[in-house]
Amino acid sequence: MKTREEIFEILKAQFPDAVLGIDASLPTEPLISIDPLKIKDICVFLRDSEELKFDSLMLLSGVDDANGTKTKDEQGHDVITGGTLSVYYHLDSVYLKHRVTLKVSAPRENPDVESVSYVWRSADWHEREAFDLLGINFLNHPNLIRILMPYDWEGYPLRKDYKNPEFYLGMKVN
Amino acid sequence: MALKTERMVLNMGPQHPSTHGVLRLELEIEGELVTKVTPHIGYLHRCFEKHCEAMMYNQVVPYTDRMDYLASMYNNWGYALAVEKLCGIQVPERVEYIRVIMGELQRIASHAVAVGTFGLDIGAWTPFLYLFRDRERILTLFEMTCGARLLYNYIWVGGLSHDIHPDFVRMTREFLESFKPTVTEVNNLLSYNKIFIERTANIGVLPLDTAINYGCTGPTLRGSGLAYDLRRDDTYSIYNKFDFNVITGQGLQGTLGDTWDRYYVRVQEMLESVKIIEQALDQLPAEGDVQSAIPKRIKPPKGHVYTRVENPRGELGYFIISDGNTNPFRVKVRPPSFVHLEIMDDLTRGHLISDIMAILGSIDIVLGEVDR
Amino acid sequence: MGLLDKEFSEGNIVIAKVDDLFNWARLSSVWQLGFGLACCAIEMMATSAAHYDFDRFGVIPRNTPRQADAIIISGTVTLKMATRIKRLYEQMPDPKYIISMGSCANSGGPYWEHGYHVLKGVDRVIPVDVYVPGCPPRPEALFEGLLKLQEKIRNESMRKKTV
Amino acid sequence: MYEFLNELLGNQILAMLLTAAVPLVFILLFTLFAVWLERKVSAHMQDRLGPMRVGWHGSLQLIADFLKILQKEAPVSLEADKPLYNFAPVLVFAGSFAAFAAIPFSSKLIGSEIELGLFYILAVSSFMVIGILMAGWSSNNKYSLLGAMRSAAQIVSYEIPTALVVLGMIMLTGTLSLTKISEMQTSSFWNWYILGGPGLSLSKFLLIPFMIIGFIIIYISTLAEVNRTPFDIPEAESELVAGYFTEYPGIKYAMFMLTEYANMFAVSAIVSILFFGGYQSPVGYLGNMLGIHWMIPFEQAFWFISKGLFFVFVQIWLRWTLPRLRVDQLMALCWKYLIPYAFLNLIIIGIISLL
Amino acid sequence: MLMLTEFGKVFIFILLGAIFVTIAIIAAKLVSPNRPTHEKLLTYECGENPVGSPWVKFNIRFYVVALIFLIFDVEVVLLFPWALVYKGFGIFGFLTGIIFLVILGLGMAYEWRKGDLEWARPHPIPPELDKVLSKKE
Repeated sequence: MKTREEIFEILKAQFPDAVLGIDASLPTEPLISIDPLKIKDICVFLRDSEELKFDSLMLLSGVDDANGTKTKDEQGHDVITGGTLSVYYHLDSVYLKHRVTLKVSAPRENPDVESVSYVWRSADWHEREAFDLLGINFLNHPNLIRILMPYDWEGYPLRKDYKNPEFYLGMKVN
Repeated sequence: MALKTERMVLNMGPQHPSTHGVLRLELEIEGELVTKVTPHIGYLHRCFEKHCEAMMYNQVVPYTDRMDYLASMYNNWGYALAVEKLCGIQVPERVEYIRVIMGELQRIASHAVAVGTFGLDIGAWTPFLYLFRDRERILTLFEMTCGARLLYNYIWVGGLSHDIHPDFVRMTREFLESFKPTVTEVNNLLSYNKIFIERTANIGVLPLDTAINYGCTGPTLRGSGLAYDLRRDDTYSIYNKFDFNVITGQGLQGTLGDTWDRYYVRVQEMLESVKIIEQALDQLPAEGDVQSAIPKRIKPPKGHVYTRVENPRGELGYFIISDGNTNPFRVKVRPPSFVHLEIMDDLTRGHLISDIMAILGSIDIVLGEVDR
Repeated sequence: MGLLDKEFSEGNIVIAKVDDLFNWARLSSVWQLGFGLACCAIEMMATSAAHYDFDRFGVIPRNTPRQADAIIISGTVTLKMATRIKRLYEQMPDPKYIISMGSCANSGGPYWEHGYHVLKGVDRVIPVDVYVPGCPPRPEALFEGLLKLQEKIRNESMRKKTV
Repeated sequence: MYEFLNELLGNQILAMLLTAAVPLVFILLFTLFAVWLERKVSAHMQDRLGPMRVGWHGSLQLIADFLKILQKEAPVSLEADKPLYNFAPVLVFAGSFAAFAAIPFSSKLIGSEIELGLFYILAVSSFMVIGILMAGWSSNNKYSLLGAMRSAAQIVSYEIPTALVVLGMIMLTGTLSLTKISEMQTSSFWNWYILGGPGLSLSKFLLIPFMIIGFIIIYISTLAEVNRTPFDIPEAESELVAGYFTEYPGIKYAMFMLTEYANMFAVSAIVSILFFGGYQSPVGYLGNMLGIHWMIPFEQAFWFISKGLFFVFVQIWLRWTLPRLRVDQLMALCWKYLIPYAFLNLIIIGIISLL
Repeated sequence: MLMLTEFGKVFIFILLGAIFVTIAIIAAKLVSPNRPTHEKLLTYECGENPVGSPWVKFNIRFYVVALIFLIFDVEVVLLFPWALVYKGFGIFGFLTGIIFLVILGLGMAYEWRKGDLEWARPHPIPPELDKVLSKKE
C-alpha cells in the first residue's frame, strides 16, 4: 500500500526525463504529469514492477483543456486555437489496493499520444472513445476508428468549440 | 477431412430479441462455429458528457438516472458521492442508512432483471416472469418514497429528495420475507436444471488474470474467483457497519469463471443484499432531516475527483473536473458494461451461436450505460 | 390490388359490415415487434410481464418485422439508429401502426437541447400513430396508448371519405 | 364414413373428398383451440392472465388473429427464390396433413383403411423436411437458412428412434394398421400396451417396464420431430430470430403455425394409439350399457381427442418450463443415447414376445 | 367403374392439403393490400444491410448425418416385414433378425468411434493474457 508521493518518487527515480512533475496542490488527488510519447514504457513499468503491480486501468479519459486563445468566427461561435488536450489515466492495483492518477497533455493541433492498449486490454475502447469524441490521436493503436458516433461523422463533439452539423443523412440534427 | 466452408458474416443487429437493447454483434461464422465477434455500439449514444458541461451540478442528477436505467439509484449515489467529496459536504447519518437501503434494493431489482433475461436467452421463459413479479414489489417501494418506478432522481448532492414513507420499513421487511423463497424457486427452476447446466457450464471461461487486465469488476470478476468488492475493499458510505460475505465463483458446475459461475454469483448476491437491508433497517436512526446538508448553490473549488461505487454490474466510476464555477468542466463516467463488452471478442473464441447469447447474457450489459 | 386497397362508395352497407369485422380483427390482435431501445423498453417489458399483462389485449411480441403489425418505439432514437428504424418500419407488411413511447421518442425528450446525436422525435423518420407521453411512461400509460390505437383502428374504413 | 357417403353420393371421388374434409376441419378447429390453450396455459403458468379482452376469457382471440393475418400484405423479398418460396408452405402442410389419412379417429371414422398405416406415417413425415429446407433456402436470409439446416438435421435424426420404437410395437401387435392396434387394446385400460397389452400371460408383466421406456423414448423423439421445446432450436427466438419462417409474413406464417399444431396433434395421436389404446375408452362405453349402438363411434372419437389433447397439453407444459438444448447436445442425445436404448429395448421386447 | 384404392384415398388427402393451403394463400392475396416499396422487398437482417449472400457451401457434417440416417432408415425399412412375421418361424426367425441388427450395431459403433456422430461441438479457447495483449487487429 503506497501513497501517491512514494509512487512519484519511484517513478522519478526510474524515468527522470519522462516524468514531468507532481501536482499536489489540488485539494483531492495529487496528479503525476508525464510526457505523452513515453507513457507506454512508464505504464509497462507500473504494471510489471513487483512493488507497484498496477494490473488494471480503471479509467482513461480525454479532456479538452480549452486553454488556447479564443476567437469568434463569423456566426459568433468561438474557436479555440493553441492550448492542449490532455488524457488522464486512473490506475488501480487489485492486489495491493493502491491507486495513482497520471496526466498527459498534447498540443491541440496534432494531439499525438502513445497508445497503452498493449499494456491493458481495456484501454483499447477507452482510447477509441477519446479519439471519437475529442480527436486525440493514439499512435499504433490496433484499430483507431470511431466507436460511439456514426463512422462517417465529421468533427469531434466533446471539444468546447464544437458546432452541431445542420443535417446528417437528410435528418435535421437540432 | 472437413471441407473448408465459406465464412458467413451474420449481423445480430440492433433489433435482436436477446441483445439486451440496441447492440449490434457482427459474427463471422463457419457453419455453426463462431470465429470472430465485433460488437458495434453507439446506437444509444445520448451525449451525456456534453449535457454535464452545459448544466449545473444538481441538474445533472436526472441524467445520471438515464445512463444505467436498471440501477439508476446507484448512478445517482455515485455522482452524489463524487460531488460531495469535491465540495467536502458531510451527509447526516440517517441519509447514509437510507441510501444503503435504497442501493441494495436496487441491486436486488437489477439482478432480478439480469438473471431473468439470462434465463430468457437460454430459452426458459418462466423464471423471467417470476423475477419480474418480485421486482414489481420493489418498484412499488421506490414509488412510495420518490414517486417514480424506474428513474428516481432521488439521491441528491448532500441528501435525498424525500424522506421515506412512514410504513416503508414495515413493507420492506414484508418484501424481504417473501423474497427468500423466490431465490430457492429460481434455483430449482434454473440453477440446478440439467439442461441449463449443460448450456452454461464450461462456456465463456474467463481466467482471472485476463479479467483483471480487461478491467472487469463486479459479478463478472467475482465469477472468476477473486473476492474484490468495492463495498469491502474501497469502502464508501457506511458499508463498514454491515457484515456480509463477498460471493465468488467456485467452479461448482464446470471450470472456474464460466457462465454458470457468473450467473450463480448474481443469484447469491441477491441474498446478501437482503441481509444488508435487514441490518440497515435495524440500525436506521429514527430522526434527522434528510435535506439538511443540501447546499443552496454548489460551487466546488477548482480540482478533480474520481470516486467508485459498487454498481450491480461492476465498478461505476465518476471522474469530475471542476474549474470553480457552477457548471462542471468535465464529467467522465466509467461504466462497467462498456468495459465488460470488450471481452466479448476474446471470450467467444470457438463457441457456437447459441453460446454467444449465453455469454452476452452472463456479462449482463445495459446499453444506456455502454453508449452513455 | 387487394380488397383493402380499393375505395368504396359511401353508402355501401356490405362494406360497412365487413369494415367493422376487419377493424375488430386488426385491433384485437396487434402483434408488437419485440424491440426496445432504452429505459422505456424496461417499462415495456414490465408491461408484458406478470403484473400488467399486455397479452390480455392480444399483444404478443414477434421478433421479425415481417410478422409484426405494430412497432413500439420505446426509447431514445439516435441518428445512428434512425436509419435502422426506418428500414425496420419499411420491412413490415402493410396494415402497420407505430406507437411512439416516451418523451425521447416523441420529441427528443430530456436530450433535445444538447443532444447532438439524438433525433428530435421519431416522427421525423417514420409516421407515428399514437404518442405516449412520460419519461418513462407508466405501464398504465402504455395501455392507454394501446387503447387509443385500437380506437383509431376502429374508425378506419375502406369507404371513400366524403368530408 | 367413406362407405356411408359413398352410397349417399354415388361418386367415389366426391365421397372421399368429404371424408378427407372431416380431419381438415378438425385440424383447423383444433389449431384455433390449441393456440388459445397454449397462450392461456403459458399465461397462468407465469402468473399472468393471457388473452382476456377479445371474447369471454379471450375465446375469440384466435379468430381475430386469423382474420387479421388474412389482411396482412405478403411482400416477397427480391432476392428470394419465388417458386420455392411460395411452394414451401404448401408442401409442409400437405406432408403433415397426409399423416392424418391413416389415423383412426374412431372405428367408423378413418381416412383410408391403409394396411401399412404406421409405415406410411413414418414415410410421409419426411415430406415436411423437404418443405422446411425449401422454406429456409429460398427466403435468402441467413437466419432462416441456419434454422432450416438445424431443423432438417434434427427431424431427420429423430426419425430413427421413433421408427425403432414403432418397430418394437409391431413385433408385439403383429400388424401395421392403426385400427387393428386400437382394436387389440379394447375393453379396459388394463389391456393397453403401456401395461403390456391384452391377455394375462407372464409376458404381459415382463413387458411393462420396457413399454414405459419405449413410451419415453418415442415421446422425446416425437417432441424433437415437431420442434417443440426443449428442442425448439430451429425457431430459437433468442438466437435465430424466428428460424426458418423469418421471412414469411401473414398467411404463409399462419400456414407454418397450422402445420406445427397439426403435427403436435398427429404425434400425440400416434403415441396415444400405440400405448394408450387409441379410441378405446378405459372404462367401457356408455353406448353398450344404454344399448344405443350408433353412439359408440362418437364416444370413441371423444376419447381419442381427449387423449390427444392431454398429450398436447404436456407438450405445452414442457415448453414453458424447460430451457432449450444446444444443437450438438440435441444430436448427441439422439445418436448416443436414444438410438442405443431403442435398439436394446427392441431386442428385449423381441425376446419377451417369443415366450 | 374405377375403384378408389386405399392409396387413391391417401393421394386425395395430400391433394386436399395442398388445395387448402393454396386457397388460403389466394384468399389472403385477394383481401390484403399490396403496396411494395423497394426497402420492403430487401431481406431482413436485424435492420442492417446483409453482408454477403447466405447461399454458401454448407458444412460437410450435414451430408454425413444424411448418410448415417440413410443407413439406419433402410435398416428399419427392411426390419418392418421381418417384425410382422418372425413369430411364425419361432426362435430361428428371431435370430435372423437379431443377426441383422447386430451387424448394424457394429456399423454404428464404427461411426461412433470414428467421430461421425459428433456435431459441431464448441471448443472454447479461454483467452490467455499474453495472446490477448499481443493481438493485432
